[in-house]
Amino acid sequence: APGAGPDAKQTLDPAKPVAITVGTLPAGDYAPLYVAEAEGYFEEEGLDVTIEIIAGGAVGVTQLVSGDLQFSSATWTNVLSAVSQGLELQVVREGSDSNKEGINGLIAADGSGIESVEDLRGKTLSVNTLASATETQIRDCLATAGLDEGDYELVEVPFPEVGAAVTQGRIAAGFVPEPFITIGKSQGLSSILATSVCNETQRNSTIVTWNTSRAYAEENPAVVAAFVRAMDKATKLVIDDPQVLIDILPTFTTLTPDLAAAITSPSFVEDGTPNIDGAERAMKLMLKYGLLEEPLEDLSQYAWQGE
Amino acid sequence: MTEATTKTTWMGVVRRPRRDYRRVREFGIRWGALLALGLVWELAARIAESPFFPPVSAIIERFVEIWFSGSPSSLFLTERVGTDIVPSLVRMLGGWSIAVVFAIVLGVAIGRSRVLGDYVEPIIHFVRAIPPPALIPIFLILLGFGNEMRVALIAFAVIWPVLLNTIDGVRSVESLHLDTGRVFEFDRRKVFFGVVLPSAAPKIFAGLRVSLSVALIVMVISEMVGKPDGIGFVILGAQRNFRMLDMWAGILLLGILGYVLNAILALVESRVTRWHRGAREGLS
Amino acid sequence: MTITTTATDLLTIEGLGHVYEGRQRHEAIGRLDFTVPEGAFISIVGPSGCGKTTMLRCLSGLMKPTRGTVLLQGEPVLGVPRDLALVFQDYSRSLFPWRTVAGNIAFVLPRRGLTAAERKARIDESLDAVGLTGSADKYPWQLSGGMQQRVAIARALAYRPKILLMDEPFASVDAQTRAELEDLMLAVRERFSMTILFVTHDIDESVYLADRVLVLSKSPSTIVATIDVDLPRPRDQVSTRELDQFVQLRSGIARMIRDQSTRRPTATASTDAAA
Amino acid sequence: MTITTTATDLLTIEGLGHVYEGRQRHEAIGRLDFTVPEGAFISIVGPSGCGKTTMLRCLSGLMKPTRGTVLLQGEPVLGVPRDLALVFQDYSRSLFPWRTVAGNIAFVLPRRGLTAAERKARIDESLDAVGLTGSADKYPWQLSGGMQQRVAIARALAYRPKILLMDEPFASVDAQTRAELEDLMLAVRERFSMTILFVTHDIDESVYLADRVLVLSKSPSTIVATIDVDLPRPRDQVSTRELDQFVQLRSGIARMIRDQSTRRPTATASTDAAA
Amino acid sequence: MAVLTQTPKPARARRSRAGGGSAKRTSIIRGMIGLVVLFVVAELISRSGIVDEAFLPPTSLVLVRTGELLVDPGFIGAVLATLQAWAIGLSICIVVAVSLGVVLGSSRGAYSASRAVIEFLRPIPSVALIPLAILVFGNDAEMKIALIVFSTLWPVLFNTIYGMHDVDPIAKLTAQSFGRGRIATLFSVSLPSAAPFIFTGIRIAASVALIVAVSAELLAGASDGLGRWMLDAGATGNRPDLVYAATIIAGLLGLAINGVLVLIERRFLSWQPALRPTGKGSE
Ligand SMILES: Nc1ncnc2c1ncn2[C@@H]1O[C@H](COP(=O)(O)OP(=O)(O)OP(=O)(O)O)[C@@H](O)[C@H]1O
Ligand SMILES: Nc1ncnc2c1ncn2[C@@H]1O[C@H](COP(=O)(O)OP(=O)(O)OP(=O)(O)O)[C@@H](O)[C@H]1O
Ligand SMILES: [Mg+2]
Ligand SMILES: [Mg+2]
Repeated sequence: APGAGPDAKQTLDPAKPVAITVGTLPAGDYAPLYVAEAEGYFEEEGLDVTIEIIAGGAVGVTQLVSGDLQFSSATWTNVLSAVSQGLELQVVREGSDSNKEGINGLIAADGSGIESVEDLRGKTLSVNTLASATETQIRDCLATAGLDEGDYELVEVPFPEVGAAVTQGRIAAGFVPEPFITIGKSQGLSSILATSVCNETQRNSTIVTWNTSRAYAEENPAVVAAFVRAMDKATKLVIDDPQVLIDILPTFTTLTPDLAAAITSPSFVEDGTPNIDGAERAMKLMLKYGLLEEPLEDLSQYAWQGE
Repeated sequence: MTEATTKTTWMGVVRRPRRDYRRVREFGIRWGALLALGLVWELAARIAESPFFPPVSAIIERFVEIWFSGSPSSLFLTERVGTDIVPSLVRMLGGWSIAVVFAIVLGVAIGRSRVLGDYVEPIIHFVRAIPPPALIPIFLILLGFGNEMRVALIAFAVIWPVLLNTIDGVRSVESLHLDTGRVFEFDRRKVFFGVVLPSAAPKIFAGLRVSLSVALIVMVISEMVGKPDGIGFVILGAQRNFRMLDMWAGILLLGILGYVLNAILALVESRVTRWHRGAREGLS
Repeated sequence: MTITTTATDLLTIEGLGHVYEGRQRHEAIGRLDFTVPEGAFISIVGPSGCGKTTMLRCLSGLMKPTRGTVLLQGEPVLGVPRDLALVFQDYSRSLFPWRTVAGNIAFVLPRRGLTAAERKARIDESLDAVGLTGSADKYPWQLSGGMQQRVAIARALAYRPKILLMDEPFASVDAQTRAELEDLMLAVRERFSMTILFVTHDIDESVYLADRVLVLSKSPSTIVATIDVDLPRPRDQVSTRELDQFVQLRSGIARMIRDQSTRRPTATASTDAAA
Repeated sequence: MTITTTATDLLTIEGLGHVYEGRQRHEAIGRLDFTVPEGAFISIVGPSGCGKTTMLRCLSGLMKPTRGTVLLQGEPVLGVPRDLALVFQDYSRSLFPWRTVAGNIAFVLPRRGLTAAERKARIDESLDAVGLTGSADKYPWQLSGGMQQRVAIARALAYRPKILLMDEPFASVDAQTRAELEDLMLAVRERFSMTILFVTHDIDESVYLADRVLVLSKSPSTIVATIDVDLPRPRDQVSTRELDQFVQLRSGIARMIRDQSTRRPTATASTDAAA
Repeated sequence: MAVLTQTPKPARARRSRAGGGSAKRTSIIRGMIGLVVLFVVAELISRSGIVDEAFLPPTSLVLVRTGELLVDPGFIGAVLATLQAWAIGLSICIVVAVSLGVVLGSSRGAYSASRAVIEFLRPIPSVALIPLAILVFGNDAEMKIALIVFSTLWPVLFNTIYGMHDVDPIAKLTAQSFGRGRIATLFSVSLPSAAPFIFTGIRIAASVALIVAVSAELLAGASDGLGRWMLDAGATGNRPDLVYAATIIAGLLGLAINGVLVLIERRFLSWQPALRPTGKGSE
């Protein structure tokens, strides 16, 4: 790659674009990536970006290490899990956080008698993936509401199936993000717990991070810097003009334009500098719920220090 | 053919020792090959040092630690055997047996009746091409997250190889055998159990073998949703947390389970189709 | 016991014809009309490939002929009639390889109405009759060709059918055994009052056994001759075969078959060569 | 052409014995010692199940005998010798159902050294010889038993082997065809100077065809008699069979076989019954 | 005298295979009837109210969506991506599995040497290998193809081995007696005789390959293909109707693939007892 080495200039030549592959998922939280591509921000920075859909944060991390991807989206939880197992990663940017009501939550069927968190005692509820950030989030929220780990049972249900499962009474409530909350409203389902803002920890926690491997970051600081700048610019655009999001959503998801306009938009982070405090909080929850066995030292080493 | 062998047999010495020798050699070759594979892996892993491909020795160590480091009183099994292995096995065998019975009965019916075959074969080929993961939502909706869903999913996926092989086996039953049955007034049951099943047995067993490994595969898929228990969840959870050793231990467990189940099946098979081997090998 | 036309007709075959369809259409049987009196022993001879096996398949109800009808006691044969047994020409394929010799025989015995001892007796008796006493526990593929053929015969005999169709049943056994089996057939026919249709290529045998010999033309087959055999019974391997009448009959039939086999046009008229 | 002891020995069989192992051990062949001179036509007769098929398998190198050696021109037979063909007793199973009659024959022809026209000529010629001219494009399962057997014979003939082993090759064909095939065998033997070993249950046939008849005892088999047949050649279906010598030979052999078949202890001494 | 009773078997009309065309037509019509019945039953279940229509849309609606999808270029592109991986994977599988099966089916030594390894590898589910496959092959076609080959190998391999063991020994002896060596016997007798059975294996493998392709896309979120498309339709749009429509198309693909294979089998393996035009006594 051109401009390699720590002392090299932090900009690339747009005339000789560097090809990179970025892994992500087709959902609202990742819209800035698509915006940056659509608006030509990557091109301006001298990047030729290919977007590749990944199976999930964890697999994306694997692909970073194998060199298949240069950047990919995940969560702090994914990253900390990976580094605890010796995979060298760096978080370059945070994409969205949880500081907004209505972006995700526990939904239950109207008239099923489940109206508050207290009604969940002894019941079964669902998350989409266990051993992930969502599991720690739900457990943390329920603990705040006074439910201990033994008071409920967690099962895995993919988001699209939660509505049917709740309606049929197979589970008392299920965790879903947007657009399923909005869609659920029209199907007689309502949110009984806004998990994004259920306590101070959650209110301040990061949802999406953009990551690369340590090796790549060290060898290509200019590429990372260019990527970060383009993403920041796109994030700012999305925050400033909500219509940009509404317009771009139907292009990379199967959301209809009407639905795209109706849903609660994600809480994008204006300053995406990796937040070490957020990482600390994520680590504490991971330790508490058994996703990590030992605490990790000096989390800042996993954050890209940048320009 | 040497003079020596001539003499030993001539004097009535039984030729047992030679056959035992062959068995021992076969045994040696079989396990030697597996051992060699393991050694190659070990070496390659030690040289490559990839976090994703740990050496076999480490995998085995972890494997023993997770499931077989219990107290002597519990036969060295750990508690996790109860949450990881037992539920998986019960579901798998349940789904498999249901599917097998159903597939054989249906397969014989279709193999024997052109008309029935005409009606249902398109349905079969349509349905069997549907990927089980794509059916998880429907099964979830109709059967919930419990064992029913998982057993049904396993049964659904397992049925096809057995069904197809049964149909094929039944259609290629020696027609003179069927005629013989008709001449001697065999009733349906006798034709089914006495003529069709035995003669289709070798092919049905080929289907059973394939289906057994399909059952293990779908068992894993089915454990990716719903209650977090079973081998599938162990592997999946390990993957999510980058615990490569745990994941490999799980894969090793699947391999061993598959091997053992298959060995049992092979034993049954060699009992049931002894005539077949005799008839096929007796001449050469 | 000689057959007179007044005896009841067990089987009536009218205008029987069969065409094998397929890419290569083949008319196997042209037209056959004949009757089988109850208790008769009828031999059928004819050149190779003339349709004898096809005819037995049609008579037994295993195959539906393309033309004509087969009546059993006046009723059309639709399925395989109860009390009918068939010894297939392709004996090695008609034995079940997954059953022992005894198992193959036991298999065709009715499930009810026989005690275990009776079953065993029947098996032993029939195996003994064909000279295979020691082979009860062997598998068919452990036997020689002739032994397999005898197992197929034993199986049919143990079944004690009323009508027995046999398709070249002695083709693979040695001369001595063959003679013994011929006499066995005559004995069981008397003992169980069977009606027997017997396809053979051995002209001596056809005359020696039968009350009547049907000579078929080559394919598409018709009946060239129906020859009543009036040789005295009981028959004897030596003395019967020495009778002038026997020698005449066999040479007459041999001539008819020779005429059929050589590639000359099929003889038209059905003649009674002897009797 | 008569065989004298000075002729070269093509095959030498010394102390041949075979035991089928398995749960039911069976000693099929006791001990056989004989030689086959080059160009000889040897008939083998013996009771059903005595080990004739087993013997042919051992001679052809398809099966390894448990005892003894088979020498071909002084060399031990290990695999199947080139230029050897075998007509199996189980003809219907030895034909390949996925090939037509012509395809079955073409299969055995050498891949090189024959032009397409020559191949075709060989196929047509051999089918014609067995009287199956019109059936070249049929599949074996579309043929009658006798026709299948003739295909197997045609296949062996088209191969033009130097040594031809035949296991009851005419069991399923009619008398007339049989006579024609017998003469065919004599003719091809002369024309291609083949050495032929011929298993049959028809004693007349064994004498009519052969230079020498081997009579086997019942299983475990030994040679009961080796009978040189000094009948004049060329042989003729009518006149040869009328010769006194022929009648003597056949009744002598028939007696020996009868002695073997009936359940008496095996005759011990090997006697030359005739000649 | 004894009265002979006839089996009270109804006259079973032996279907004339003479007019091959009309017989084929009847069986196609019957097949259509079968499928129609299947859809009617599904429609009844979805309309019965056991499950809310929002989650299990009526079959008729799904069929309409299926029709729409068939002309949607984006969707067709996804299907083609899946089919490409399918075709490549299956071809590799057939070549590898049949040759391996022939070797293992004809050599005792090779068979026993490979048995433990095969029996050990075979039950390892391809889904458990997805992360590793992604690691080694990346997240696109190669990964799918590798998984397809790994999982379709077994049915073809096993059916080949079984088929090889099922060859009539007399047929093999015949070839040997005419001077054919081991190899020639293998190709001219064992292989044709085992062909129908190998073919059954290929038919099983063909649908397993499709299943694995779609599953890999669905579970690994491969970058392109039918499964990816279903994933998106479900996860981001909550469109169960589209998901089920795509599922139906997966089934239809399987049906079409099977149809082609059956035609091939009829053309090349028509000598089998089951396919003979005038099967003796086969009914
Ligand atoms: N399945 C079939 N398809 C087509 N043609 C057939 C079929 N079976 C028999 N044939 C033909 O029908 C004719 C009669 O056959 P069949 O088996 O009845 O003869 P056969 O009299 O029993 O002869 P053989 O004495 O040789 O056994 C033969 O010419 C044969 O080619
Ligand atoms: N595969 C086998 N396993 C065990 N025993 C066998 C096997 N094949 C043949 N035998 C036995 O060996 C003996 C000789 O068989 P073989 O087939 O050689 O007889 P044969 O002389 O050809 O008789 P036939 O005239 O009836 O064909 C028989 O008693 C038979 O039971
Ligand atoms: Mg016949
Ligand atoms: Mg024999």
